[in-house]
Amino acid sequence: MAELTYWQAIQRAHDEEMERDPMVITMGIDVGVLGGTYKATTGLYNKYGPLRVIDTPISENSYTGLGIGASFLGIKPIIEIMSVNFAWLAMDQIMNSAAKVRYMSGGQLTAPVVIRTPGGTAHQLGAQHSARMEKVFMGTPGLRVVTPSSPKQAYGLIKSAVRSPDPVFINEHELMYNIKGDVPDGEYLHPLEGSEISRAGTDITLFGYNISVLWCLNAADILARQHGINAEVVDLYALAPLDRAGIRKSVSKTHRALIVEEDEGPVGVGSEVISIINEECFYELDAAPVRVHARHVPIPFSYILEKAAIPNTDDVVEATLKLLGKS
Amino acid sequence: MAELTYWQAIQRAHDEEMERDPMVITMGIDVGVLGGTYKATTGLYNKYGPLRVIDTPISENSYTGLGIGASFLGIKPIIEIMSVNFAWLAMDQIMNSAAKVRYMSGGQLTAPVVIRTPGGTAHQLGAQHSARMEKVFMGTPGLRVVTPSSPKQAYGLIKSAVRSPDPVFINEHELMYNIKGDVPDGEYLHPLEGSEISRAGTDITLFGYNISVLWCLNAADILARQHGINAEVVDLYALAPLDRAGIRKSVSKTHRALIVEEDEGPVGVGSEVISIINEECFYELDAAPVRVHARHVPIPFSYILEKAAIPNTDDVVEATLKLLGKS
Amino acid sequence: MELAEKKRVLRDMLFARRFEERCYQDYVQRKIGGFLHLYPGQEACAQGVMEAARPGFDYVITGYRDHVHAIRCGTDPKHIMAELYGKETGCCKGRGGSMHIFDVEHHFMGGYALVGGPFPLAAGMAKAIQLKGGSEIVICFLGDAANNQGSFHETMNMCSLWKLPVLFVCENNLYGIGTSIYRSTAVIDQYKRLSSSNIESDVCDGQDFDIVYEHAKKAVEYVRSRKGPYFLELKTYRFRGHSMSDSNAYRDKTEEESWKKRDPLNILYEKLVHEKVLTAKEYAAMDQEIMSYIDNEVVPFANESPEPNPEELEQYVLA
Amino acid sequence: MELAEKKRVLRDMLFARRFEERCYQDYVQRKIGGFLHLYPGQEACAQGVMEAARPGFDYVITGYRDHVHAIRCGTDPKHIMAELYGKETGCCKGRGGSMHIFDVEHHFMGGYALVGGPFPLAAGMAKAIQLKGGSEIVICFLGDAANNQGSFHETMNMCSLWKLPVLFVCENNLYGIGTSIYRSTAVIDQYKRLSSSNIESDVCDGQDFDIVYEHAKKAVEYVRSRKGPYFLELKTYRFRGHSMSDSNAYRDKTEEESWKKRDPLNILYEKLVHEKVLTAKEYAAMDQEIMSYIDNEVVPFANESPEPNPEELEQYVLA
Ligand SMILES: Cc1ncc(C[n+]2csc(CCOP(=O)(O)OP(=O)(O)O)c2C)c(N)n1
Ligand SMILES: Cc1ncc(C[n+]2csc(CCOP(=O)(O)OP(=O)(O)O)c2C)c(N)n1
Ligand SMILES: [Mg+2]
Ligand SMILES: [Mg+2]
Repeated sequence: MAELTYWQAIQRAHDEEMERDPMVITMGIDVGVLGGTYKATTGLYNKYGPLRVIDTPISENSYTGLGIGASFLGIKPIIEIMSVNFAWLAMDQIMNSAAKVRYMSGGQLTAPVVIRTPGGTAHQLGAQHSARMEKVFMGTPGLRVVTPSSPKQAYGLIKSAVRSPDPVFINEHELMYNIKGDVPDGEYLHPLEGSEISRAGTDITLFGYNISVLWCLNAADILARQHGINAEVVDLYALAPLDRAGIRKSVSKTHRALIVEEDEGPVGVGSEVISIINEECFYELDAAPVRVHARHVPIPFSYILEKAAIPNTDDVVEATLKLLGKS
Repeated sequence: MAELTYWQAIQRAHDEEMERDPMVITMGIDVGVLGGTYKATTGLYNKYGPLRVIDTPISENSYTGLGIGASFLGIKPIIEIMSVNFAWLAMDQIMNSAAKVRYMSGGQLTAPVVIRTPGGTAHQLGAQHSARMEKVFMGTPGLRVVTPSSPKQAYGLIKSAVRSPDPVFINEHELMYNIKGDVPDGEYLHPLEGSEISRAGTDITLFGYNISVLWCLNAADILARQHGINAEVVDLYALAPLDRAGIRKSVSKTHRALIVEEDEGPVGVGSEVISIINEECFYELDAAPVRVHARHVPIPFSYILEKAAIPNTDDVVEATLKLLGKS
Repeated sequence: MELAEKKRVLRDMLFARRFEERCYQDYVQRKIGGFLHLYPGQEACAQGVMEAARPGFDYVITGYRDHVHAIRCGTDPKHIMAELYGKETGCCKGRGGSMHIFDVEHHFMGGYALVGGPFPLAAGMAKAIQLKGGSEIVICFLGDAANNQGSFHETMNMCSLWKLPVLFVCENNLYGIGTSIYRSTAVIDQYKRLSSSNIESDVCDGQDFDIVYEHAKKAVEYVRSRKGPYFLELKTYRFRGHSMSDSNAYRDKTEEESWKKRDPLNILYEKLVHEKVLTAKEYAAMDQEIMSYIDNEVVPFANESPEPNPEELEQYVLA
Repeated sequence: MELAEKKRVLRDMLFARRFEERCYQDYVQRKIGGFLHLYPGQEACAQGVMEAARPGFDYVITGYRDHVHAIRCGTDPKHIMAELYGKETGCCKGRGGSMHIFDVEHHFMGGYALVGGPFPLAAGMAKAIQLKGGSEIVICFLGDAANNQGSFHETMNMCSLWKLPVLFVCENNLYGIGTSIYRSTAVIDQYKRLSSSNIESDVCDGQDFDIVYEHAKKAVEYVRSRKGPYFLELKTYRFRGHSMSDSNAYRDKTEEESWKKRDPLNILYEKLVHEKVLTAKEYAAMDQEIMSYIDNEVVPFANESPEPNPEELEQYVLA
């Protein structure tokens, strides 16, 4: 085990996969000479050269499409989109080409691209650089969506994504690139489906993914220490497909569910998990499931307003207490 | 009252609004000389000329952005996107400009554009022309989303949208342009928020929007005639914001809810309505709410497969019977 | 090209014409659903370019008007017709349809329905060839109006920058659905727009097979020898409406008539007759043979093939 | 332009320089958060163009490097600084931030953070002017790398087609973040790319105010007289990193040094000294005055202004 930051784990996954397979390439704006805005592709340009580590022009739709086209012929591109907000420009190629080509060709072609991008609200980046888009990707058939909450997951999910025959969208987070965690020394492939019990508990299940797993874990600590509540935390690192069985299993045990997402509420991860709970184990519920999510606003620049817009650990604690009738 | 088709109602709304206010313009691919792919802008080009009825190049992102920019200075553009599938190309301007400019300018600017487009599965148009995207638009703060289920609504919603200071996304349906219905002779503005009880009932609420309202109404007839079940049908013509009060009121009466959407299930209208029900009136429920939705596939070309992918009246009847424990 | 060989070329073009006409009829008779975009009038474009290229070896990608391009790559017309009928034996197992013909075995990499979508996909395949080595080229056929999409500009820049082996063939038929190029596009000669990305480009008549072939040979040779990407504009015209639902009312009848005088089949036919390698009678026999092949082989294959099984609806979404 | 007037111009440019340097300091001291993109090195661009235009009357739109463009339109620097501090008195009430300065009263229509986003918005405002009548023009300032975005191509085509009154000013500083134009763009001279949309274009040195001003006058006059859109490329250089988080390691030090010798402030300063309208002492006094204005008025205003009220978080989402 080595302790790595999230970005180092991502960098190592790139490096190992590029080393292993000459068909793996990395592309995106400033991934080469600059080594990536968040350092995640540091050193690759010098090691693998400009043919395999490609600094692209600012042309999100077409460079993503170019990666997709290359994948038709056996190349495995890891495409970085500098911020998920810029993915709105690349949606035609992601949604209309990558997600559909396998189906509409009757299985003849696939687009095994990996698209990774930070999606989340960081430090005062303003309305056009703070959106979260995971819900948009997870609603579309033909894509896999995963979102790592730790360096280990980041490492293992990218490696699995590179080897997957399907297009995989990886949602990272700008605020997480510097968090640290243990990553296995040997090669480790993280499954692209399923969920993980990050903390076992009995009184309530807190569902999180990506950064909200950290809030849930912090909240579970506080709940245990200050309120004697034993919360289970389930990490939904796979958003598409969602782990229906895992959701059912945990809620059947705790009978209460809280879903925590950084994104705004409407048609989000929370709403989907609540629907799955309703479908899978409605009669096991001891209380209405609750979602904790951002306020329904474009993200404001002001520090104070930004904080007010995005949920945090305290919100999770408070909502849990309320759900349990303890507040 | 005059009986009009859906497209005629849309055309009349354009015509009246353009007549009333010289700042109203219509733009999109083939809306002018050709009169619109679905005839919805017939006659406008001859009446208002090329400066106000603009045939655009195939440049969805930029012509949408051009409409948004024009709206900054008091123009009221009605922007047609020929098929919602092409909206993936225009998302940068819709999501990053139109939806956010008011907030990030601190209220100085608004983008009062109307974007109308057919979104739905028609007759064998294949994977790249059959997607539904309403869930993508309704998840974003700063946009209003409405979706008419009748000529009257189409007429009244477009007129209200033109006069709204907010950007409004109008989701139409290719299969509905030729349905007929009464439209008031006088001017009629349909509210952009709320919901409508299309059929009052007591045993269960069937929530629909756009084309699925028709399936719900047909299903309610069958349920009444063949099974003695008195279903209420609620038309969620406003998808953003959703009518929480209307949803609560109906479910508090019927205690059972079925949500019917043409789109695939994950993070969809159904999941959001179920979450709202859980939040608003969980303890009023006599059974787990159920969603009826498309299968999770890109839409296939084959007639038989396409039919199998999309829900219909029979599916609604069957799901209702199952929910009520009668099957 | 040998004169005898040109007889085969004319036969191919006639086959393309007859195949499309049959699609038209079967659509009217509701055997084919969805959108249907036909190729009559433009046959010399695909033919001329593919004669200069290596069908089945070079990769081809295009838009929704794609049947003939697939046939030119070697796709069995039976599998296309079965696809149009939505049958399990269709080249895409009935999942694709007219706008989405794919035949990866013959390196026909698909028809795409989003205007401008194939540009970057073509560049990507060229990038793959560049990385893997090999002497294939990618050929991307698209219309004139597609060049107004941002992906045109973005892709051309990348292709030029990275010297990708791709040949863009612009079939300029003067219209994008109902909008004349004069009303949608600030520069009518599309080949001139390449100065903004510094890509070699050329233009020629798209109705005369010989001319297309000569220009395409130069273009293919340029790309094959890895000098970089190339853009070839072919001036052509579609004889029918944009798709089946199109009344064509936006086009001037005299314009239509003048183009119909330049039917690519006639142009080649008359040359061959003039060169005395073909007689009217031979041509009629050729036509007869083609029609009976379509009637007796192609359509019955499609007709009698099984429908897809709805239980297999969810196949092919993910691998 | 009168020589006396040029003293005011130099003062404006110096103010822009000092304002940006103060932002830099306050960012380092964590009084300003988020992304911060500064303008030093490029001052003659905004200045030269806006002197030729009618600030506060003509509409201006740009990207994220927007403080100085707003100031040139007439925005009170206090309101910009307050915005950077995230205060309720900021021009966007603290909701916008550095990348999103808006001052609609002065026709500064915003800074946008998506590269390429302003192109179509500018065209749209020009379309509105065309419809409403009036003699305003729209000026869209963007960088060189933005021209690789598809919206550049799409918008230029529409502007050309409809003769929209918009002036595109490309501040070509040779980099898009860490990527040199030579590695991202197939055509280095951006003004040459306009042949693909048939738009009038021009290029000049962006460091010399006089030169920018002369070229801009021609450009503004062209657009104002409704001859159509215009594209003006200014060759310039940013003296700092792309944004505060940028180490600038990708740039050659000799390249940087040679550009710093062409500091737009020095170039104008030396001309004025040479023409004897300005002395070194006067200039120092001017600088002193500016600095104390910033220290005593601008920053305290921002500092002492109230924070936004979190209870008003949901204002301004919908009307
Ligand atoms: C992104 C997108 N926008 C619009 C359309 C609708 N559409 C289909 S074909 C077409 C015209 C394309 O014209 P051109 O590129 O000249 O090709 P042609 O049909 O003439 O061969 C349009 C507008 C589409 N399919 N995709
Ligand atoms: C759509 C989009 N892609 C990428 C970025 C990240 N980004 C911000 S500025 C920039 C470089 C822009 O360079 P240029 O247009 O030359 O302007 P300059 O910063 O040099 O003034 C990039 C890539 C972005 N903001 N938006
Ligand atoms: Mg055309
Ligand atoms: Mg630059």
